[in-house]
Amino acid sequence: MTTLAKPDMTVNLAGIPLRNPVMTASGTFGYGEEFAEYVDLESIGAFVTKGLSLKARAGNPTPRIVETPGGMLNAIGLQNVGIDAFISKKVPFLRSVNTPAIANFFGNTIDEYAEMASRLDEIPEVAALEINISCPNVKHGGIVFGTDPDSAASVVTACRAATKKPLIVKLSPNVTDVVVMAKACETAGADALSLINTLTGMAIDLNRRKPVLANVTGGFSGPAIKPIALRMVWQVAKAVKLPIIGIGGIMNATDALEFMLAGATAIQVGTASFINPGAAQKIAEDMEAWLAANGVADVKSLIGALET
Amino acid sequence: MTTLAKPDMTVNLAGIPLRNPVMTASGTFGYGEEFAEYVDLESIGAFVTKGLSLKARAGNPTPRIVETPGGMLNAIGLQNVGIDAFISKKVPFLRSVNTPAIANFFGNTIDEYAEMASRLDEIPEVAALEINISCPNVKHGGIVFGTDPDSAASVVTACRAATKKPLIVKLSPNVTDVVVMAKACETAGADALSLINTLTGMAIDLNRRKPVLANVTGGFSGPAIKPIALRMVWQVAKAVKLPIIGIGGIMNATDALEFMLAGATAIQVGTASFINPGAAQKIAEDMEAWLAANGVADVKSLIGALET
Amino acid sequence: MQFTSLILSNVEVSPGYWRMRMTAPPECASAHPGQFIMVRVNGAIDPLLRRPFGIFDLGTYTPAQSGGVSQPYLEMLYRVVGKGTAMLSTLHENDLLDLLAPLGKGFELRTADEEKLIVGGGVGLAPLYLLAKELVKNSKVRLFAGGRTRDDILCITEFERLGVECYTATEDGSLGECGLVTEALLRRLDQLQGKAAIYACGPHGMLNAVANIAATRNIPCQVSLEGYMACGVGACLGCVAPGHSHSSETPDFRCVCTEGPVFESGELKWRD
Amino acid sequence: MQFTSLILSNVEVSPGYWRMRMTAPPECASAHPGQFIMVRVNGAIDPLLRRPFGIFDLGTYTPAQSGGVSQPYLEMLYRVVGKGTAMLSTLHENDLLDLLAPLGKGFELRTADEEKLIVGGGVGLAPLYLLAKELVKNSKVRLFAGGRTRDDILCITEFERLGVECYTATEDGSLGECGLVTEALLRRLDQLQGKAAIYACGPHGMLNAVANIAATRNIPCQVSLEGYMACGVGACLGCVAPGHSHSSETPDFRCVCTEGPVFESGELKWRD
Ligand SMILES: Cc1cc2nc3c(=O)[nH]c(=O)nc-3n(C[C@H](O)[C@H](O)[C@H](O)COP(=O)(O)OP(=O)(O)OC[C@H]3O[C@@H](n4cnc5c(N)ncnc54)[C@H](O)[C@@H]3O)c2cc1C
Ligand SMILES: Cc1cc2nc3c(=O)[nH]c(=O)nc-3n(C[C@H](O)[C@H](O)[C@H](O)COP(=O)(O)OP(=O)(O)OC[C@H]3O[C@@H](n4cnc5c(N)ncnc54)[C@H](O)[C@@H]3O)c2cc1C
Ligand SMILES: Cc1cc2nc3c(=O)[nH]c(=O)nc-3n(C[C@H](O)[C@H](O)[C@H](O)COP(=O)(O)O)c2cc1C
Ligand SMILES: Cc1cc2nc3c(=O)[nH]c(=O)nc-3n(C[C@H](O)[C@H](O)[C@H](O)COP(=O)(O)O)c2cc1C
Ligand code: FES
Ligand code: FES
Repeated sequence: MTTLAKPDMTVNLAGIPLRNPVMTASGTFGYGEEFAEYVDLESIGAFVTKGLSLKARAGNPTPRIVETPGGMLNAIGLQNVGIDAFISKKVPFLRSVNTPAIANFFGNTIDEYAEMASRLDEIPEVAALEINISCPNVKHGGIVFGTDPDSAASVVTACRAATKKPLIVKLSPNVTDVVVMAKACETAGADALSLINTLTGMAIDLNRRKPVLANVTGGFSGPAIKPIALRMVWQVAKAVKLPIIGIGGIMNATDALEFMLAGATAIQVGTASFINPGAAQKIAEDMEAWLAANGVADVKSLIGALET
Repeated sequence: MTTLAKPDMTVNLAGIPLRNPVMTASGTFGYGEEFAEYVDLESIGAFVTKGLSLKARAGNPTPRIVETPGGMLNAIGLQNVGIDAFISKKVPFLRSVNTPAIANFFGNTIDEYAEMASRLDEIPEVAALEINISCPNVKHGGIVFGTDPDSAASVVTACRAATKKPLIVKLSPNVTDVVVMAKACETAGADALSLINTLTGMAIDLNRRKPVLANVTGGFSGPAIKPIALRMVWQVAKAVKLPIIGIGGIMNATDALEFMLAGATAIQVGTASFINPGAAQKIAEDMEAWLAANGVADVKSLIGALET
Repeated sequence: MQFTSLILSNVEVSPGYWRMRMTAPPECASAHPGQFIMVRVNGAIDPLLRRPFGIFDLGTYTPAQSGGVSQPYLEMLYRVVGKGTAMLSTLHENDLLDLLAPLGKGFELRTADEEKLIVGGGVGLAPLYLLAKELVKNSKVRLFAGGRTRDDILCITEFERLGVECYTATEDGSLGECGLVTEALLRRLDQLQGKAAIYACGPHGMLNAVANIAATRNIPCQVSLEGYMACGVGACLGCVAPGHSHSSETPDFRCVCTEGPVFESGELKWRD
Repeated sequence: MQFTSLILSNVEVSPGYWRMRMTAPPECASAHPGQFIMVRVNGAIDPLLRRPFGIFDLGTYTPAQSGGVSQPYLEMLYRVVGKGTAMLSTLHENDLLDLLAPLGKGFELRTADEEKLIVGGGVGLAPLYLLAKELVKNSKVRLFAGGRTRDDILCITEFERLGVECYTATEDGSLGECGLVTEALLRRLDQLQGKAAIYACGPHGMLNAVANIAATRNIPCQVSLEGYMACGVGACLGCVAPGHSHSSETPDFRCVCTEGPVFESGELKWRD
């Protein structure tokens, strides 16, 4: 047997060099600090903050969480500390960690998105911006930005003008054709796409005859959604030139590598961090071990390498 | 303790009286016969045939099936015996069973849909028609009828003109707004809506670097999809006047009753019949037992009774 | 911290209530009463999420093999209510469990000069035993244990062995007084001369009643909350509870898994 | 039929290969060699689908309790390859399993005047033992067993005990001949004087080679196929295999679970 050479795990995500393709997903890894006890933050490629908004948001009433077969629903309601408290309370920690931090953010109007982008642009500790477009447009009857290509493009155009940092657009899976959305964001100036955000789902408590979540519906995540996420990543990767971050039900290194074969340059670990707070690090380590064991010298050689 | 009165389990589905709300889902119960050993066909409300087309279809190459976390993907490719063999070989069996048989069908063009509807209209043993609109329109670049409200409405209008039997339209979940689709079908003359059909998903075999399914993508079903199905049934039930048949990941009586609370008049058992061929009968029995134990005299009182 | 624990025993102590003892690393031996653990029921995806449980007891045992060096263990007392707890109840000695522990903020033990009144409803007693064990070192401790039936009154003997004076009440009168445990608490408070402090864990309605009693009489009161949890480490924000000044206009949510599960009752929002 | 079966034993017979004996209702006692069962690994949703396995053996045992009345059992021989089989291997005596059995169409036993040549690759031997048990009643039977290493050659002693003459071949030469089992089969066919019939089960490549040999020499041949199955009862159409005249223009699919799993090799499509 030949000795196993250490594989090259680095990838380049829209200009940001990552030590490996494993990122953590927004809303599932706090602001990084929360996991410092369980994950060596310098063992993963990058981490993404909880979604930020201009003002602090308190979020929805409880229950906010419910388990479903192979997955979970959440209706946190985008609770976050707001951009000011983020800068004063969370950024100092980011400075102490030698791993790119990506700020996920949202707004209720296009102007709010643009303002958030320009505020985040000023923070040196923020390596890139991830736009969550799965939010209702309060000015247009609450239609979700991320389900309409024109709205999505307007958000991206406005943010593009407001920042020079790499701009990742996070796509919603609750659409008829995710490729249309992806292309609209590419044309509007996105540097990368991440997908998928949560699907919309619902759970009912039969005995109480009520929805389980106080918000009635919630975002569906976890292993159950993986087949949908994998399909969408594959569709989008074939259709756009941008690097893609695969997200959705990734629980282990096999899942992560499957997303790379489908066309992802990097992946994000979401719900898995709730079940195993050390998941992201473990996935990065196991990916490397798989590459070594299978004689794959460079993880980049797997990107889009699916044979169809 | 009072003695448990036998609850009224009957429902009326667009003019068809059902002994109980439990139906079997198309493609998961063969043509009825296959399950005669495991299910007393007269213990359930109705059963739905495998999707039928004008000509016999051989379906896709294999593998056609793969298990995913909490669900499965199938890419059968609508294999079926065709309308002529259905009439000669399958209908005689339907005649022997005192339970409404519903014919699920599809076409590649609007004309084919209409022709199927008129052929099925002539078969006395067919109690109602269920249109599967999750098929690509070969005349229009393969856009799936069920993802475009105008195409869907055209199909329904054409079928409506071709049959006097109750017309159920089976909605695809792979859309941005299922309510738009539901309303389009209602306006075009549907008598009932069934939802959801399968979501589109994909699975990858890491070691072979290939999709697991020969067809690359497949239809995603099973318990994993229940939160999405429940949400869509609830959304549609609020928006239309038509009776609704809830489908998606129903494994037991609790699931079935949850769909009724969300607004379904009846439900269909799909993937569950693969795991437990007696599932449909068991669900009907357990629903009745639940009603009796909870002092609910009439199952109809649960339809849409969710308190939000 | 995250660790793999070996089950030492798992026994049904009352119909539907189980007590499980499992090995713990030395870092857990100093867990505070009121802290909790998150249990991964099994390695598969069903159930997917960890389940939170209080720490019922801590101690050490001497394994047969390891040459007589004593090892820490922790215990939980749990009620079978759904899928996860049903699966837990099927586990045996020598099975392994993946745990996060100790998590959250426990009870404040306070000063010795107060009478400590512990109020537990059903399985809410679980985290109160370890608390009582600490409190009896310095203070007079009384337990008010309530439940629906006698089967829901747990481990009273254990509390008595600590020297805790126990009052029990059941809704059906099958054990102790018939009625709510808060009535016994109120009677005791009426008699009380010196200072007192309340510690409570149980159904939300009971905690609400206790919090109102404490507020009216101006007695310090800590409550341990439950909340649907995904992560247990402050990341998902699923477990929050409305804080004292919460309203839909000026929301004020507290994170149960990191700021709690134990709160001063005055910090939280209650119904009158 | 669907029934709940009690596991009587579950033992590892070779590294990674297990043999499980379980109770069966009287209706199963008459299952045909080559028929199969669908096993629900557990009642949860992971794994969701049943797993198909051949019937390795049938018999009766006398339970200690039931007053000496003998009861039927069935056995399966399985290889641990993934999640479901890994879970099966952790089950114990007295655990319960939900089964559908017997399913599908088994082997045709044919007439006595032929020499029966059984070809099995790895765990493909599983359904061939019960077949051999029937065939030895009337015919001369030879077994050609192939595998990657000696660990993949299973239960040869059992076949020998039936009076079957056994030839083995392994790819690494660790047992029997070094090479493919089809070579031994070919040699036997060259020597053969009278009539013969082939029965085969194993990896698809091996079946293909055997089918081609049988076609060239015009020897009747039955093969038992595997196919990804959801239902096992002909409803999902997931398990199909291309029939003899299959092409993408004139498709001809056979349902493995109801028309098979055993087919005349001439009914199916093979690569030359
Ligand atoms: C901090 C804390 C400490 C707890 N301590 C104990 C204890 O010591 N002993 C004990 O028996 N129980 C305790 N509980 C409640 C216990 O977590 C639930 O009974 C258990 O999670 C139910 O799981 P299940 O799978 O059996 O039920 P299911 O109903 O199947 O669970 C479904 C989901 O709901 C959640 N859930 C259900 N009931 C509760 C609940 N009451 N509180 C929070 N989440 C719930 C589960 O965690 C799971 O995510 C505690 C809860 C919390 C938050
Ligand atoms: C008619 C028939 C008879 C069989 N008899 C035997 C037997 O006697 N002994 C034995 O060891 N194996 C037998 N197999 C193969 C056995 O079914 C698979 O090895 C088993 O299903 C793998 O399950 P898993 O969960 O361990 O693997 P996983 O890879 O986790 O399974 C994932 C999915 O793929 C399916 N699958 C995986 N491998 C196969 C395969 N080779 N054939 C069909 N489906 C597969 C599983 O059923 C499951 O749906 C038979 C298969 C068929 C179709
Ligand atoms: C509790 C929770 C909170 C989330 N919050 C955000 C958020 O603030 N912004 C965002 O873009 N995505 C958010 N997400 C979506 C995740 O980042 C991720 O896209 C999704 O959960 C799918 O991945 P998974 O299946 O690995 O969890 C959240 C998900 C969960 C479960
Ligand atoms: C193997 C398979 C074949 C199917 N074939 C059809 C079909 O022919 N026509 C149709 O309308 N739906 C078909 N469906 C979809 C089901 O009827 C049902 O809508 C879907 O599986 C969701 O329900 P479930 O989660 O209970 O399985 C098929 C589903 C499966 C799993
Ligand atoms: S359980 Fe996740 S934040 Fe408390
Ligand atoms: S396994 Fe379903 S048809 Fe054969």
